Amino acid sequence: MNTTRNQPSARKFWSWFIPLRRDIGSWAFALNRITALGLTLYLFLHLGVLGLLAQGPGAYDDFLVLTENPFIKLGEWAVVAAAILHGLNGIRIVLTSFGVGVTRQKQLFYGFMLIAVFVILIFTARMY
Amino acid sequence: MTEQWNITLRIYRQKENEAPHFDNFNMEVSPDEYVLDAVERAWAFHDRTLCFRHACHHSTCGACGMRVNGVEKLSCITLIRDIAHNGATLKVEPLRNFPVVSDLAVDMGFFYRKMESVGARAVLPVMEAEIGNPPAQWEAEASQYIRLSDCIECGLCISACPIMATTPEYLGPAPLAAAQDHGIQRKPELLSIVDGEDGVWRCHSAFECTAVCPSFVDPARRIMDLRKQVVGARLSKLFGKA
Amino acid sequence: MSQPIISSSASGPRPGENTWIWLIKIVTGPLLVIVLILHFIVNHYLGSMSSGLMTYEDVVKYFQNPIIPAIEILFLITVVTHSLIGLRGILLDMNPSRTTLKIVTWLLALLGVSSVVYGIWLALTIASKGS
Amino acid sequence: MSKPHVIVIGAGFTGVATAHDLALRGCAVTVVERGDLCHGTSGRTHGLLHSGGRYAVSDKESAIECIDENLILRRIVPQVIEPNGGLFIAIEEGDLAYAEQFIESCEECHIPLEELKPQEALKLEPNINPKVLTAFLIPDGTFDPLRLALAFAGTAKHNGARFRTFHEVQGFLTDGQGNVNGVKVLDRAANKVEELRAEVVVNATGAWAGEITGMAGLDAPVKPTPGIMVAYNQRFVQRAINRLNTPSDGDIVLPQRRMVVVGTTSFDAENVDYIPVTEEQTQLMLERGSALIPGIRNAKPRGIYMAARPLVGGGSGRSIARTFKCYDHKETHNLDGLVTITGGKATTLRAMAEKTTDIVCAKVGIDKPCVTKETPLLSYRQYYSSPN
Repeated sequence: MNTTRNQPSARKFWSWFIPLRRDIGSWAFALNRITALGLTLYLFLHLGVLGLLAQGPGAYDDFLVLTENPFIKLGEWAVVAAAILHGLNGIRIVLTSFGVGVTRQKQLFYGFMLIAVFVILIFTARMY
Repeated sequence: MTEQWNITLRIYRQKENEAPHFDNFNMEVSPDEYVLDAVERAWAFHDRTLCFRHACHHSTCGACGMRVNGVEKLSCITLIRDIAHNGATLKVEPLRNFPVVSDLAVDMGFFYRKMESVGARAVLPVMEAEIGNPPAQWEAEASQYIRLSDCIECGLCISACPIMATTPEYLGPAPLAAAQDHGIQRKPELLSIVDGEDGVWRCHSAFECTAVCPSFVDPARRIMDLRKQVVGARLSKLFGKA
Repeated sequence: MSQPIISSSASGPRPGENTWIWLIKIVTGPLLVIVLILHFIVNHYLGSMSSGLMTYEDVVKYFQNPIIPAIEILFLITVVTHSLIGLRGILLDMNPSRTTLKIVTWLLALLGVSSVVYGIWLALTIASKGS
Repeated sequence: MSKPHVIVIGAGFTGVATAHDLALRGCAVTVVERGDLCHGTSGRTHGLLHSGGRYAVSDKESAIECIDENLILRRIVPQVIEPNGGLFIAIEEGDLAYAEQFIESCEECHIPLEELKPQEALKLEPNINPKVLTAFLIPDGTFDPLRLALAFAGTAKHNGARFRTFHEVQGFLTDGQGNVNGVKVLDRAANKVEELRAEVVVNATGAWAGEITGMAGLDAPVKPTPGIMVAYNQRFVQRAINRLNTPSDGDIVLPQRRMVVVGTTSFDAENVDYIPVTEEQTQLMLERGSALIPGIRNAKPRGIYMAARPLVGGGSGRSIARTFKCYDHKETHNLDGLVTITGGKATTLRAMAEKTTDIVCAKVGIDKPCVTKETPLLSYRQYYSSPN
């Protein structure tokens, strides 16, 4: 009997990343993880950048000029979007983890995603 | 004569010494037949070395779990009409996360041992099968479906769960649901089994198990309820009311 | 009766996760949402620049009221705790060995503590810049 | 003296029960099965733990056997049985005529019986046909087919039996004087042919018994008689509901987990490997099922399948009970080393195994009595816990 193939293994760690043909729950799970990784990366970048404040006005204000660069702006937009998506999905997880709406988790997800898109649009309008 | 469809069964094949490959079986089926009937005909008339597991043919034994077009299905109750059309191809693969014995037959050993480790109840006489301590707010009409003694140990949730794919240590949806059916109050020894890295805290709410469960067990809801029980137990232990 | 085998690891359940780690993550989550909204309104809405960002003077002036550094530090502690516990959960899915997990946990804790200390130092230096 | 090696062909109910009894009495057992457990008829039974009521009038001998075995199975493997009882209900005047002889026969076969007035029956089972005229409560039960086999197989494995699933017998090995002393098997999982030697080979392949004895140039008195069963997606009743009349098509509805299963028909079939489901028989089950339980009319089928019963036809051979036939080919065809067991019902699997093991033990010189009546079986999951 061949017992190695098809077995669980850490190599399959990335299996959560491509929820092809899976249900909406897996997409929410993948979305939650991607946004989480992005936000954590941003968190430490953000802390690094704020360090410039300690060096006095020059360094920090020069950096602010950078934020006009369209790529940085797009990056910031992505961070805002990620925060909104992750936050709302996180609330869905908290609710379902305490049994609230656990039988209607799909509707919860759609509802929150609708709100997320709406808020992101406001921010996009605000930023551009 | 009933309506006839021509479909192609694209079945995962793997013998001990050969590399896995797919074989195509062109079958003439009636859309009101089940996927398992088509697989059994492929064995009976086309290729006698095709290995697959089946027994009851009416979703009470849990032997015939397979992945059909990438989604976990109980092949004995999956109507061809529901998942295919005339001329379609059905890709049939064994369940994920189980060692493959050969072709579509997998070794369910480690899963049954996990069910045994939480003392999952098998078949239950109706008189004794009070609904395992359901949380208060389950709606009445749904509760008549939610009876864990319906868990037929088919392994679909184990195959569908994204976390199960990363480690064989994780208890998995069905065993956790079985632990919830007992309840921590009634079987306190379960607390140490489920409250750990391989227990309830490993579930990341993908809800795939409930999506594929053919017996209305709703393991995801039960894992969430089990979490509350574990938190309750830990808090009461902390404040000494245990 | 047959001998129940709990999990294939003979040492019984592995203590990688427990109720408290999960509770902290679950509590800091919603807390974060509230504090994040506050942070957004204050830092990225009321700033003097056209895009709403705050210049150096804005930040220093804003930090004069001692409540602000306190909120920002609280926010930092919550977000660092939440994100690092979450990151550890993701790393856990790579099924690390016990020793690797212990090292990872300590590294993450170190990263967390040092970020918070750095944050506190930063907030205080900014606040001192104003006096 | 090392343990005598016995090969059992077939891991259906009879095969696993025989393996269990052989292992208990000190034989080294290898079960050879071309599929997995319950690959053939055993899996596709509707799961009735017979009380014998159905056969009390027409076949007292097998009725007595059923009630005895029913009570034994409840003792030795309770974990796979729902001992919810059963009802024989009369719906039309014609059924009442049958009641008289039904009561007599049940008493004769010591099958406990209790007549209920219609309201009492409807109180117990509100979903049965409201036009019920009278009802009899009898000790029917239901079992989970695969897990019943797993319980026997797991206990046998625990006692040393080895299971070779996905091994298909292709022929017998003989010792030159025409006596069988082993089998040639194709390991389907590895695509390799192997030869297994043994003192005795037991052919426990039910409806396929003829196919296996054919490999030794003999025929077997088994007449495969398939029947249809239809499962519906609601559990209307908690007990087995039988039609109070002479046995006929579609005269039983059984609860199985969250469903009811309506059975069955019987017709002849040649190729037993695959029996197609026919529309007429499905329709017949719907009519007969809804006569007993009207709610079935608007329930959805959840599984429709055929199972080939191994009914024993005429033919030679010492028949223990008309229901199943177990004989040593040495006596019937002067061919040593092969014992065939076929026929019978799921409920009588332990008794069939006892008779078969008695014959095998006589051949290999073991005179231990059968103890399976009092030996409780281990958890069915034991099959997956022990290594071999």
